[in-house]
Amino acid sequence: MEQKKAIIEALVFASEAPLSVERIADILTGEEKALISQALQELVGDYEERKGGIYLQAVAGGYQFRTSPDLSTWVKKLRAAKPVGVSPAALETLAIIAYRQPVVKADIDRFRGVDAAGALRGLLDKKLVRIVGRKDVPGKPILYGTTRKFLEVFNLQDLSALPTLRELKELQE
Amino acid sequence: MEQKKAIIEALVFASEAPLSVERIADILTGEEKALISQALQELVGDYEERKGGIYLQAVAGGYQFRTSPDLSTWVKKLRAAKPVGVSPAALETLAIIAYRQPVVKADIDRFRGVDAAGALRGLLDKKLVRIVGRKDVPGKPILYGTTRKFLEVFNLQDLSALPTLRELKELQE
Amino acid sequence: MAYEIKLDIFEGPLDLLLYLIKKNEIDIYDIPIALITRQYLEYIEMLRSLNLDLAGEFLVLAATLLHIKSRLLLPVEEDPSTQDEEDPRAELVRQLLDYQAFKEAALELDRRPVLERDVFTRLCPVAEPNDPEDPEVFVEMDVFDLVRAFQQIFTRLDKADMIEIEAEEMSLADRINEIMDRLMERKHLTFTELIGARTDRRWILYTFLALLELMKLRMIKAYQSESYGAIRLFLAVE
Repeated sequence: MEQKKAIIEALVFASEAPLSVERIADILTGEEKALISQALQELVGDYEERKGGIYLQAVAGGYQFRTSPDLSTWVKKLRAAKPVGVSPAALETLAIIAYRQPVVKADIDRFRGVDAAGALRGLLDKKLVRIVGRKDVPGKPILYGTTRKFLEVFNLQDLSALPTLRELKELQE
Repeated sequence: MEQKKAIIEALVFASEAPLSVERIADILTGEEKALISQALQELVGDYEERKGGIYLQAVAGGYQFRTSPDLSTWVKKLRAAKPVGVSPAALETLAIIAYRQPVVKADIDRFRGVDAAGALRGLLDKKLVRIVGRKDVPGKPILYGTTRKFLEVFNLQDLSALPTLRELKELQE
Repeated sequence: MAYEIKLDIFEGPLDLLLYLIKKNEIDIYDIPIALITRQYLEYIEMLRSLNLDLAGEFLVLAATLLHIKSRLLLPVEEDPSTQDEEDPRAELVRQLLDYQAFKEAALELDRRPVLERDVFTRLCPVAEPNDPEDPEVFVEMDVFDLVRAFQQIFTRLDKADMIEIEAEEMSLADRINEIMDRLMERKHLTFTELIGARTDRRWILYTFLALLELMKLRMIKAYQSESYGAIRLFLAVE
Protein backbone atom coordinates (compact mmCIF):
# COMPACT_ATOMS: atom_id res chain seq x y z
CA MET A 1 0.00 0.00 0.00
CA GLU A 2 1.12 3.51 -0.73
CA GLN A 3 2.67 5.05 2.39
CA LYS A 4 0.36 8.04 2.67
CA LYS A 5 -2.67 5.78 2.53
CA ALA A 6 -1.13 3.52 5.17
CA ILE A 7 -0.50 6.50 7.47
CA ILE A 8 -4.10 7.64 7.08
CA GLU A 9 -5.33 4.15 7.89
CA ALA A 10 -3.16 4.02 11.01
CA LEU A 11 -4.38 7.45 12.15
CA VAL A 12 -8.05 6.58 11.73
CA PHE A 13 -7.49 3.32 13.56
CA ALA A 14 -5.62 4.95 16.45
CA SER A 15 -8.09 7.80 16.92
CA GLU A 16 -10.57 7.44 19.78
CA ALA A 17 -13.30 9.33 17.91
CA PRO A 18 -14.22 9.59 14.23
CA LEU A 19 -11.26 11.35 12.59
CA SER A 20 -11.95 14.26 10.25
CA VAL A 21 -10.11 15.08 7.04
CA GLU A 22 -9.13 18.43 8.62
CA ARG A 23 -7.50 16.71 11.57
CA ILE A 24 -5.57 14.38 9.26
CA ALA A 25 -4.45 17.38 7.18
CA ASP A 26 -3.17 19.01 10.40
CA ILE A 27 -1.05 15.97 11.17
CA LEU A 28 0.20 15.44 7.60
CA THR A 29 1.22 19.09 7.36
CA GLY A 30 0.94 20.38 3.85
CA GLU A 31 -1.07 17.48 2.49
CA GLU A 32 -3.99 18.49 0.31
CA LYS A 33 -7.40 17.69 1.73
CA ALA A 34 -8.66 16.45 -1.62
CA LEU A 35 -5.91 13.81 -1.70
CA ILE A 36 -6.66 12.77 1.88
CA SER A 37 -10.35 12.40 1.03
CA GLN A 38 -9.43 10.35 -2.00
CA ALA A 39 -7.23 7.99 0.04
CA LEU A 40 -10.03 7.60 2.59
CA GLN A 41 -12.49 6.78 -0.18
CA GLU A 42 -10.10 4.15 -1.49
CA LEU A 43 -9.79 2.63 1.97
CA VAL A 44 -13.58 2.58 2.37
CA GLY A 45 -13.74 0.75 -0.96
CA ASP A 46 -10.96 -1.71 -0.01
CA TYR A 47 -12.78 -2.78 3.14
CA GLU A 48 -16.12 -3.04 1.37
CA GLU A 49 -14.65 -5.25 -1.31
CA ARG A 50 -13.01 -7.52 1.22
CA LYS A 51 -16.32 -8.21 3.03
CA GLY A 52 -14.46 -8.91 6.25
CA GLY A 53 -15.39 -8.28 9.86
CA ILE A 54 -14.57 -4.57 9.91
CA TYR A 55 -15.52 -1.60 7.77
CA LEU A 56 -14.34 1.96 7.42
CA GLN A 57 -17.32 4.24 7.89
CA ALA A 58 -17.90 7.92 7.24
CA VAL A 59 -19.60 9.05 10.42
CA ALA A 60 -20.17 12.30 12.37
CA GLY A 61 -17.97 14.35 10.05
CA GLY A 62 -15.08 11.90 10.23
CA TYR A 63 -14.01 8.33 9.59
CA GLN A 64 -14.05 5.39 11.99
CA PHE A 65 -13.54 1.64 11.85
CA ARG A 66 -16.59 -0.34 12.92
CA THR A 67 -17.59 -3.98 12.95
CA SER A 68 -19.94 -5.21 10.26
CA PRO A 69 -23.64 -4.91 11.29
CA ASP A 70 -24.21 -8.52 10.11
CA LEU A 71 -21.95 -9.79 12.87
CA SER A 72 -23.56 -7.96 15.81
CA THR A 73 -24.79 -11.20 17.41
CA TRP A 74 -21.23 -12.43 17.82
CA VAL A 75 -19.74 -9.18 19.04
CA LYS A 76 -22.56 -8.87 21.58
CA LYS A 77 -21.62 -12.27 22.91
CA LEU A 78 -18.06 -11.02 23.35
CA ARG A 79 -19.01 -7.78 25.03
CA ALA A 80 -21.73 -9.39 27.14
CA ALA A 81 -23.10 -5.88 27.45
CA LYS A 82 -26.66 -4.82 27.88
CA PRO A 83 -27.98 -3.40 24.64
CA VAL A 84 -28.17 0.37 24.77
CA GLY A 85 -31.85 0.59 24.03
CA VAL A 86 -33.62 3.80 23.24
CA SER A 87 -37.33 3.54 24.08
CA PRO A 88 -39.96 4.27 21.42
CA ALA A 89 -40.96 7.42 23.32
CA ALA A 90 -37.34 8.60 23.36
CA LEU A 91 -36.91 7.74 19.68
CA GLU A 92 -39.98 9.78 18.72
CA THR A 93 -38.69 12.72 20.74
CA LEU A 94 -35.25 12.31 19.19
CA ALA A 95 -36.73 12.24 15.68
CA ILE A 96 -38.64 15.47 16.30
CA ILE A 97 -35.50 17.16 17.64
CA ALA A 98 -33.38 15.84 14.76
CA TYR A 99 -35.79 17.13 12.11
CA ARG A 100 -36.96 20.32 13.75
CA GLN A 101 -33.84 21.60 15.49
CA PRO A 102 -33.47 24.02 17.08
CA VAL A 103 -36.78 23.24 18.76
CA VAL A 104 -38.42 24.14 22.09
CA LYS A 105 -40.00 21.60 24.42
CA ALA A 106 -43.52 22.99 23.89
CA ASP A 107 -43.29 22.10 20.18
CA ILE A 108 -42.02 18.61 20.96
CA ASP A 109 -44.96 18.12 23.34
CA ARG A 110 -47.37 19.34 20.68
CA PHE A 111 -45.98 17.08 17.97
CA ARG A 112 -46.09 14.02 20.18
CA GLY A 113 -49.35 14.88 21.88
CA VAL A 114 -47.82 14.05 25.27
CA ASP A 115 -45.44 15.67 27.74
CA ALA A 116 -41.91 14.90 26.57
CA ALA A 117 -40.10 15.83 29.82
CA GLY A 118 -39.09 12.30 30.75
CA ALA A 119 -37.93 11.33 27.27
CA LEU A 120 -36.06 14.61 26.91
CA ARG A 121 -34.30 14.14 30.20
CA GLY A 122 -33.19 10.65 29.17
CA LEU A 123 -31.86 11.92 25.84
CA LEU A 124 -29.92 14.68 27.60
CA ASP A 125 -28.47 12.09 29.99
CA LYS A 126 -27.42 9.91 27.07
CA LYS A 127 -25.92 13.01 25.42
CA LEU A 128 -27.87 12.43 22.24
CA VAL A 129 -29.45 15.85 22.65
CA ARG A 130 -28.11 19.16 23.90
CA ILE A 131 -29.14 22.71 24.65
CA VAL A 132 -28.30 24.92 21.72
CA GLY A 133 -29.61 28.25 22.96
CA ARG A 134 -32.78 30.08 23.82
CA LYS A 135 -35.63 31.19 21.64
CA ASP A 136 -36.10 34.94 21.56
CA VAL A 137 -39.73 34.92 22.65
CA PRO A 138 -41.28 35.73 26.04
CA GLY A 139 -40.02 33.29 28.67
CA LYS A 140 -36.88 32.59 26.61
CA PRO A 141 -37.52 28.84 26.33
CA ILE A 142 -34.57 26.49 25.85
CA LEU A 143 -33.85 25.32 22.32
CA TYR A 144 -32.75 21.72 21.85
CA GLY A 145 -30.66 20.14 19.11
CA THR A 146 -28.85 16.88 18.45
CA THR A 147 -25.21 16.20 19.34
CA ARG A 148 -22.21 14.76 17.55
CA LYS A 149 -22.81 11.64 19.59
CA PHE A 150 -26.24 11.35 17.98
CA LEU A 151 -24.50 11.14 14.60
CA GLU A 152 -22.02 8.59 15.93
CA VAL A 153 -24.65 6.37 17.53
CA PHE A 154 -26.93 6.35 14.48
CA ASN A 155 -24.11 5.94 11.97
CA LEU A 156 -24.77 9.25 10.24
CA GLN A 157 -22.20 11.31 8.36
CA ASP A 158 -24.12 14.51 9.10
CA LEU A 159 -27.73 15.65 9.52
CA SER A 160 -28.27 15.84 5.78
CA ALA A 161 -27.84 12.05 5.67
CA LEU A 162 -31.26 11.72 7.33
CA PRO A 163 -34.09 11.03 4.88
CA THR A 164 -36.37 14.05 4.54
CA LEU A 165 -39.80 13.96 6.15
CA ARG A 166 -41.32 14.16 2.69
CA GLU A 167 -39.42 11.07 1.62
CA LEU A 168 -40.73 9.31 4.70
CA LYS A 169 -44.29 10.41 3.97
CA GLU A 170 -44.06 9.13 0.41
CA LEU A 171 -42.82 5.85 1.78
CA GLN A 172 -46.07 5.52 3.72
CA GLU A 173 -48.39 6.28 0.86
CA MET B 1 -14.19 -13.37 3.05
CA GLU B 2 -15.42 -16.55 4.59
CA GLN B 3 -17.95 -15.78 7.35
CA LYS B 4 -16.13 -17.52 10.18
CA LYS B 5 -12.98 -15.57 9.41
CA ALA B 6 -14.96 -12.30 9.29
CA ILE B 7 -16.51 -13.05 12.68
CA ILE B 8 -13.09 -13.70 14.16
CA GLU B 9 -11.79 -10.45 12.70
CA ALA B 10 -14.72 -8.50 14.17
CA LEU B 11 -14.23 -10.14 17.58
CA VAL B 12 -10.51 -9.34 17.75
CA PHE B 13 -11.21 -5.76 16.67
CA ALA B 14 -14.01 -5.14 19.19
CA SER B 15 -12.31 -6.82 22.14
CA GLU B 16 -11.15 -4.69 25.06
CA ALA B 17 -7.95 -6.71 25.44
CA PRO B 18 -5.90 -9.09 23.28
CA LEU B 19 -8.28 -11.94 22.42
CA SER B 20 -7.24 -15.55 22.96
CA VAL B 21 -8.12 -18.53 20.79
CA GLU B 22 -9.87 -20.06 23.83
CA ARG B 23 -12.13 -17.04 24.23
CA ILE B 24 -13.01 -17.10 20.54
CA ALA B 25 -13.80 -20.82 20.82
CA ASP B 26 -16.14 -20.00 23.75
CA ILE B 27 -18.06 -17.53 21.62
CA LEU B 28 -18.16 -19.68 18.49
CA THR B 29 -19.44 -22.64 20.50
CA GLY B 30 -18.28 -25.91 19.09
CA GLU B 31 -15.69 -24.45 16.77
CA GLU B 32 -12.39 -26.29 16.78
CA LYS B 33 -9.47 -24.35 18.17
CA ALA B 34 -7.18 -25.53 15.40
CA LEU B 35 -9.53 -24.01 12.82
CA ILE B 36 -9.72 -20.74 14.75
CA SER B 37 -5.91 -20.59 14.94
CA GLN B 38 -5.75 -21.23 11.23
CA ALA B 39 -8.17 -18.40 10.45
CA LEU B 40 -6.17 -16.07 12.69
CA GLN B 41 -2.96 -17.03 10.91
CA GLU B 42 -4.63 -16.28 7.58
CA LEU B 43 -5.74 -12.88 8.84
CA VAL B 44 -2.22 -12.12 10.10
CA GLY B 45 -0.96 -13.04 6.62
CA ASP B 46 -3.61 -10.92 4.85
CA TYR B 47 -2.65 -7.80 6.76
CA GLU B 48 1.08 -8.42 6.30
CA GLU B 49 0.66 -8.79 2.58
CA ARG B 50 -1.36 -5.63 2.34
CA LYS B 51 1.35 -3.53 4.01
CA GLY B 52 -1.23 -1.04 5.21
CA GLY B 53 -1.42 1.04 8.38
CA ILE B 54 -2.65 -1.73 10.67
CA TYR B 55 -1.46 -5.23 11.51
CA LEU B 56 -2.90 -8.19 13.32
CA GLN B 57 -0.42 -9.30 15.97
CA ALA B 58 -0.08 -12.21 18.37
CA VAL B 59 0.54 -10.66 21.78
CA ALA B 60 0.27 -11.75 25.43
CA GLY B 61 -1.55 -14.96 24.70
CA GLY B 62 -3.98 -13.38 22.30
CA TYR B 63 -4.43 -11.43 19.11
CA GLN B 64 -4.72 -7.70 18.72
CA PHE B 65 -4.81 -5.10 15.95
CA ARG B 66 -2.01 -2.57 16.12
CA THR B 67 -0.78 0.29 13.99
CA SER B 68 2.34 -0.42 12.01
CA PRO B 69 5.52 0.35 14.00
CA ASP B 70 6.96 2.29 11.03
CA LEU B 71 4.17 4.82 11.39
CA SER B 72 4.56 5.50 15.12
CA THR B 73 5.77 9.07 14.48
CA TRP B 74 2.45 9.91 12.89
CA VAL B 75 0.34 8.15 15.46
CA LYS B 76 2.25 10.02 18.20
CA LYS B 77 1.40 13.30 16.48
CA LEU B 78 -2.25 12.35 16.63
CA ARG B 79 -1.94 11.44 20.28
CA ALA B 80 0.07 14.51 21.25
CA ALA B 81 -3.10 16.54 21.35
CA LYS B 82 -5.26 14.52 23.67
CA PRO B 83 -8.46 16.33 24.57
CA VAL B 84 -8.56 17.69 28.09
CA GLY B 85 -11.22 16.52 30.50
CA VAL B 86 -12.58 18.29 33.55
CA SER B 87 -12.77 16.58 36.96
CA PRO B 88 -16.02 16.59 38.96
CA ALA B 89 -14.48 19.00 41.51
CA ALA B 90 -13.44 21.36 38.72
CA LEU B 91 -16.87 21.06 37.13
CA GLU B 92 -18.56 22.13 40.39
CA THR B 93 -16.24 25.08 40.71
CA LEU B 94 -16.85 25.98 37.09
CA ALA B 95 -20.60 25.78 37.64
CA ILE B 96 -20.44 28.21 40.56
CA ILE B 97 -18.34 30.65 38.56
CA ALA B 98 -20.62 30.36 35.53
CA TYR B 99 -23.78 31.08 37.51
CA ARG B 100 -22.40 33.56 40.02
CA GLN B 101 -19.83 35.57 38.10
CA PRO B 102 -18.12 37.82 38.87
CA VAL B 103 -17.37 35.90 42.06
CA VAL B 104 -14.55 35.85 44.64
CA LYS B 105 -12.81 32.67 45.79
CA ALA B 106 -14.20 32.96 49.33
CA ASP B 107 -17.71 32.63 47.91
CA ILE B 108 -16.74 29.61 45.79
CA ASP B 109 -15.24 27.95 48.88
CA ARG B 110 -18.39 28.69 50.85
CA PHE B 111 -20.66 27.16 48.18
CA ARG B 112 -18.57 24.05 47.77
CA GLY B 113 -17.74 23.66 51.45
CA VAL B 114 -14.11 22.93 50.57
CA ASP B 115 -11.10 24.93 49.46
CA ALA B 116 -11.37 25.48 45.73
CA ALA B 117 -7.76 26.60 45.18
CA GLY B 118 -6.67 23.50 43.25
CA ALA B 119 -9.73 23.33 41.06
CA LEU B 120 -9.53 27.06 40.39
CA ARG B 121 -5.88 26.85 39.31
CA GLY B 122 -6.71 24.01 36.93
CA LEU B 123 -9.56 25.98 35.39
CA LEU B 124 -7.34 29.02 34.95
CA ASP B 125 -4.67 26.84 33.29
CA LYS B 126 -7.26 25.43 30.93
CA LYS B 127 -8.43 28.95 30.17
CA LEU B 128 -12.03 28.11 31.08
CA VAL B 129 -11.95 30.73 33.83
CA ARG B 130 -10.20 34.07 34.07
CA ILE B 131 -9.62 36.93 36.42
CA VAL B 132 -12.06 39.67 35.57
CA GLY B 133 -10.90 42.20 38.15
CA ARG B 134 -10.60 42.86 41.84
CA LYS B 135 -13.41 43.62 44.22
CA ASP B 136 -12.83 46.97 45.84
CA VAL B 137 -13.20 45.80 49.43
CA PRO B 138 -10.50 45.29 52.05
CA GLY B 139 -7.92 42.82 50.73
CA LYS B 140 -8.98 43.50 47.14
CA PRO B 141 -9.94 39.87 46.46
CA ILE B 142 -9.74 38.62 42.88
CA LEU B 143 -12.99 38.28 40.96
CA TYR B 144 -13.38 35.31 38.61
CA GLY B 145 -15.51 34.87 35.54
CA THR B 146 -15.84 32.48 32.61
CA THR B 147 -14.06 32.87 29.28
CA ARG B 148 -15.01 32.73 25.63
CA LYS B 149 -13.36 29.31 25.58
CA PHE B 150 -15.85 28.20 28.22
CA LEU B 151 -18.69 29.07 25.85
CA GLU B 152 -16.98 27.18 23.03
CA VAL B 153 -16.35 24.05 25.08
CA PHE B 154 -19.92 23.92 26.32
CA ASN B 155 -21.33 24.81 22.95
CA LEU B 156 -23.10 27.86 24.24
CA GLN B 157 -24.09 30.87 22.20
CA ASP B 158 -23.77 33.08 25.26
CA LEU B 159 -24.23 32.82 29.01
CA SER B 160 -27.97 33.32 28.76
CA ALA B 161 -28.20 29.89 27.10
CA LEU B 162 -27.30 28.24 30.41
CA PRO B 163 -30.44 26.58 31.75
CA THR B 164 -31.77 27.82 35.08
CA LEU B 165 -32.25 25.52 38.04
CA ARG B 166 -35.98 25.86 37.65
CA GLU B 167 -35.85 24.62 34.07
CA LEU B 168 -33.82 21.62 35.13
CA LYS B 169 -36.38 20.75 37.77
CA GLU B 170 -39.21 20.95 35.26
CA LEU B 171 -37.48 18.36 33.13
CA GLN B 172 -37.13 16.00 36.03
CA GLU B 173 -40.78 16.02 36.96
CA MET C 1 -64.43 -5.96 24.40
CA ALA C 2 -63.92 -6.22 20.67
CA TYR C 3 -60.32 -5.06 20.73
CA GLU C 4 -57.33 -7.25 21.06
CA ILE C 5 -54.76 -4.60 21.76
CA LYS C 6 -51.86 -4.66 24.12
CA LEU C 7 -52.52 -1.95 26.64
CA ASP C 8 -49.14 -0.30 26.78
CA ILE C 9 -48.32 -0.08 23.12
CA PHE C 10 -49.46 3.47 22.53
CA GLU C 11 -47.03 6.32 22.92
CA GLY C 12 -49.87 8.79 23.38
CA PRO C 13 -53.35 9.77 22.21
CA LEU C 14 -52.18 10.57 18.67
CA ASP C 15 -50.62 7.14 18.44
CA LEU C 16 -53.90 5.52 19.51
CA LEU C 17 -55.87 7.61 17.04
CA LEU C 18 -53.50 6.68 14.23
CA TYR C 19 -53.92 3.02 15.13
CA LEU C 20 -57.73 3.26 14.97
CA ILE C 21 -57.53 4.99 11.58
CA LYS C 22 -55.29 2.27 10.19
CA LYS C 23 -57.33 -0.52 11.73
CA ASN C 24 -60.53 0.77 10.12
CA GLU C 25 -58.73 1.45 6.84
CA ILE C 26 -59.90 5.02 6.89
CA ASP C 27 -58.67 7.85 4.69
CA ILE C 28 -56.80 10.16 7.06
CA TYR C 29 -58.04 13.18 5.05
CA ASP C 30 -61.68 12.19 5.55
CA ILE C 31 -62.03 10.80 9.04
CA PRO C 32 -65.55 9.60 9.97
CA ILE C 33 -65.48 11.40 13.29
CA ALA C 34 -68.50 9.67 14.83
CA LEU C 35 -67.02 6.20 14.35
CA ILE C 36 -63.51 7.11 15.45
CA THR C 37 -64.72 9.05 18.48
CA ARG C 38 -66.84 6.09 19.58
CA GLN C 39 -63.95 3.65 19.27
CA TYR C 40 -61.54 6.04 20.96
CA LEU C 41 -63.89 6.52 23.92
CA GLU C 42 -64.48 2.79 24.17
CA TYR C 43 -60.78 2.19 24.40
CA ILE C 44 -60.34 4.83 27.08
CA GLU C 45 -63.31 3.38 28.98
CA MET C 46 -61.66 -0.05 28.83
CA LEU C 47 -58.43 1.33 30.27
CA ARG C 48 -60.38 3.01 33.05
CA SER C 49 -62.36 -0.12 33.89
CA LEU C 50 -59.04 -1.87 34.32
CA ASN C 51 -57.99 0.88 36.72
CA LEU C 52 -55.01 1.76 34.58
CA ASP C 53 -53.35 5.10 34.91
CA LEU C 54 -54.45 7.23 32.04
CA ALA C 55 -52.36 10.19 31.01
CA GLY C 56 -54.34 13.42 30.99
CA GLU C 57 -53.50 13.91 27.32
CA PHE C 58 -55.79 11.00 26.36
CA LEU C 59 -58.74 12.83 27.90
CA VAL C 60 -57.79 16.09 26.20
CA LEU C 61 -57.96 14.42 22.82
CA ALA C 62 -61.29 12.77 23.74
CA ALA C 63 -62.66 16.25 24.41
CA THR C 64 -61.25 17.51 21.10
CA LEU C 65 -62.90 14.65 19.21
CA LEU C 66 -66.25 15.31 20.86
CA HIS C 67 -65.96 18.97 20.05
CA ILE C 68 -65.23 18.27 16.38
CA LYS C 69 -68.16 15.84 16.27
CA SER C 70 -70.55 18.43 17.65
CA ARG C 71 -69.36 21.03 15.16
CA LEU C 72 -69.88 18.63 12.27
CA LEU C 73 -73.40 17.92 13.47
CA LEU C 74 -74.37 21.58 13.24
CA PRO C 75 -76.45 22.20 10.10
CA VAL C 76 -74.41 23.72 7.29
CA GLU C 77 -75.66 27.20 6.68
CA GLU C 78 -76.55 28.35 3.20
CA ASP C 79 -74.83 31.65 3.86
CA PRO C 80 -71.91 31.80 1.39
CA SER C 81 -69.73 33.69 3.88
CA THR C 82 -69.34 30.50 5.91
CA GLN C 83 -68.17 28.55 2.87
CA ASP C 84 -64.53 29.44 3.55
CA GLU C 85 -64.66 28.10 7.06
CA GLU C 86 -62.14 25.37 7.57
CA ASP C 87 -63.21 21.77 8.08
CA PRO C 88 -63.25 21.30 11.87
CA ARG C 89 -61.13 18.17 11.34
CA ALA C 90 -58.35 20.01 9.52
CA GLU C 91 -56.21 20.86 12.55
CA LEU C 92 -56.40 17.31 13.85
CA VAL C 93 -55.47 15.92 10.43
CA ARG C 94 -52.43 18.18 10.28
CA GLN C 95 -51.39 17.03 13.74
CA LEU C 96 -51.85 13.37 12.79
CA LEU C 97 -49.84 13.74 9.59
CA ASP C 98 -46.98 15.41 11.45
CA TYR C 99 -47.06 12.78 14.12
CA GLN C 100 -47.12 10.01 11.54
CA ALA C 101 -44.08 11.48 9.80
CA PHE C 102 -42.10 11.71 13.04
CA LYS C 103 -43.15 8.24 14.07
CA GLU C 104 -41.82 6.95 10.75
CA ALA C 105 -38.64 9.00 11.23
CA ALA C 106 -38.19 7.36 14.65
CA LEU C 107 -38.57 3.89 13.14
CA GLU C 108 -36.12 4.85 10.41
CA LEU C 109 -33.56 5.85 13.05
CA ASP C 110 -34.12 2.54 14.79
CA ARG C 111 -33.48 0.66 11.53
CA ARG C 112 -30.03 2.19 11.19
CA PRO C 113 -26.94 0.29 12.36
CA VAL C 114 -26.89 1.61 15.92
CA LEU C 115 -23.55 1.93 17.72
CA GLU C 116 -23.11 -0.60 20.53
CA ARG C 117 -26.19 -2.46 19.32
CA ASP C 118 -25.36 -3.40 15.73
CA VAL C 119 -21.88 -2.03 15.20
CA PHE C 120 -18.92 -1.72 17.54
CA THR C 121 -15.74 0.29 17.65
CA ARG C 122 -12.27 -0.55 18.86
CA LEU C 123 -11.94 -0.45 22.65
CA CYS C 124 -8.45 -1.75 23.15
CA PRO C 125 -6.11 1.18 23.82
CA VAL C 126 -3.57 1.73 21.05
CA ALA C 127 -0.88 3.91 22.56
CA GLU C 128 0.65 4.31 25.99
CA PRO C 129 -1.83 5.72 28.50
CA ASN C 130 0.31 8.68 29.61
CA ASP C 131 -0.36 10.87 26.62
CA PRO C 132 0.08 14.54 27.35
CA GLU C 133 -3.09 16.58 27.57
CA ASP C 134 -3.42 19.44 25.16
CA PRO C 135 -4.99 22.44 26.90
CA GLU C 136 -6.16 23.70 23.54
CA VAL C 137 -8.30 20.68 22.72
CA PHE C 138 -11.29 19.87 24.89
CA VAL C 139 -13.50 16.87 25.32
CA GLU C 140 -16.93 17.93 24.18
CA MET C 141 -18.82 18.77 27.33
CA ASP C 142 -22.48 19.11 27.91
CA VAL C 143 -24.11 22.07 29.58
CA PHE C 144 -26.24 19.68 31.57
CA ASP C 145 -23.18 18.33 33.34
CA LEU C 146 -22.55 21.86 34.46
CA VAL C 147 -26.09 22.50 35.65
CA ARG C 148 -26.14 19.18 37.42
CA ALA C 149 -22.94 20.09 39.22
CA PHE C 150 -24.47 23.37 40.27
CA GLN C 151 -27.66 21.68 41.38
CA GLN C 152 -25.67 19.21 43.43
CA ILE C 153 -24.05 22.05 45.33
CA PHE C 154 -27.44 23.50 46.10
CA THR C 155 -28.79 20.25 47.45
CA ARG C 156 -25.96 20.38 49.97
CA LEU C 157 -26.80 23.90 51.07
CA ASP C 158 -29.59 25.07 53.36
CA LYS C 159 -32.88 25.89 51.75
CA ALA C 160 -32.41 29.44 53.04
CA ASP C 161 -29.38 29.86 50.82
CA MET C 162 -31.22 28.61 47.81
CA ILE C 163 -31.73 31.37 45.33
CA GLU C 164 -33.24 30.82 41.98
CA ILE C 165 -31.04 31.99 39.18
CA GLU C 166 -32.97 33.47 36.35
CA ALA C 167 -32.16 33.81 32.72
CA GLU C 168 -32.24 37.56 33.25
CA GLU C 169 -29.26 37.40 35.58
CA MET C 170 -27.40 35.36 33.02
CA SER C 171 -27.62 37.92 30.29
CA LEU C 172 -26.53 40.48 32.89
CA ALA C 173 -23.43 38.40 33.59
CA ASP C 174 -22.87 38.33 29.85
CA ARG C 175 -22.92 42.08 29.59
CA ILE C 176 -20.64 42.40 32.61
CA ASN C 177 -18.12 40.13 30.93
CA GLU C 178 -18.26 42.03 27.67
CA ILE C 179 -17.83 45.38 29.39
CA MET C 180 -14.84 44.09 31.39
CA ASP C 181 -13.34 42.67 28.20
CA ARG C 182 -13.60 45.94 26.38
CA LEU C 183 -12.33 47.97 29.30
CA MET C 184 -9.28 45.76 29.61
CA GLU C 185 -8.53 46.33 25.95
CA ARG C 186 -9.26 50.02 25.80
CA LYS C 187 -8.65 51.21 29.42
CA HIS C 188 -11.57 53.62 29.18
CA LEU C 189 -14.85 53.86 27.34
CA THR C 190 -17.84 56.13 27.18
CA PHE C 191 -21.35 54.95 27.84
CA THR C 192 -22.27 55.84 24.27
CA GLU C 193 -19.44 53.69 22.93
CA LEU C 194 -20.71 50.78 24.98
CA ILE C 195 -24.23 51.09 23.64
CA GLY C 196 -22.94 51.46 20.11
CA ALA C 197 -25.49 51.53 17.33
CA ARG C 198 -27.89 49.14 19.00
CA THR C 199 -31.30 50.47 19.82
CA ASP C 200 -33.18 47.61 21.44
CA ARG C 201 -34.31 48.71 24.86
CA ARG C 202 -33.62 45.41 26.55
CA TRP C 203 -29.98 45.51 25.52
CA ILE C 204 -29.51 49.12 26.63
CA LEU C 205 -31.20 48.30 29.93
CA TYR C 206 -28.86 45.35 30.54
CA THR C 207 -25.83 47.42 29.67
CA PHE C 208 -26.96 49.96 32.21
CA LEU C 209 -27.72 47.34 34.87
CA ALA C 210 -24.34 45.74 34.23
CA LEU C 211 -22.61 49.06 34.79
CA LEU C 212 -24.51 49.58 38.04
CA GLU C 213 -23.53 46.11 39.17
CA LEU C 214 -19.88 46.73 38.30
CA MET C 215 -19.91 50.00 40.18
CA LYS C 216 -21.56 48.32 43.16
CA LEU C 217 -18.79 45.71 43.13
CA ARG C 218 -16.38 48.62 42.77
CA MET C 219 -14.77 47.04 39.74
CA ILE C 220 -15.19 50.12 37.59
CA LYS C 221 -15.35 53.85 38.16
CA ALA C 222 -17.50 56.21 36.19
CA TYR C 223 -16.76 59.88 35.62
CA GLN C 224 -18.71 62.63 33.98
CA SER C 225 -16.82 65.77 33.07
CA GLU C 226 -19.87 68.03 32.99
CA SER C 227 -23.58 67.54 33.46
CA TYR C 228 -25.09 65.86 30.38
CA GLY C 229 -21.51 65.27 29.20
CA ALA C 230 -20.11 61.89 28.19
CA ILE C 231 -19.91 59.32 30.98
CA ARG C 232 -16.40 57.87 31.00
CA LEU C 233 -15.78 54.44 32.47
CA PHE C 234 -12.47 53.18 33.90
CA LEU C 235 -11.33 49.97 35.56
CA ALA C 236 -11.21 50.55 39.31
CA VAL C 237 -8.19 48.29 39.74
CA GLU C 238 -5.60 47.72 37.05
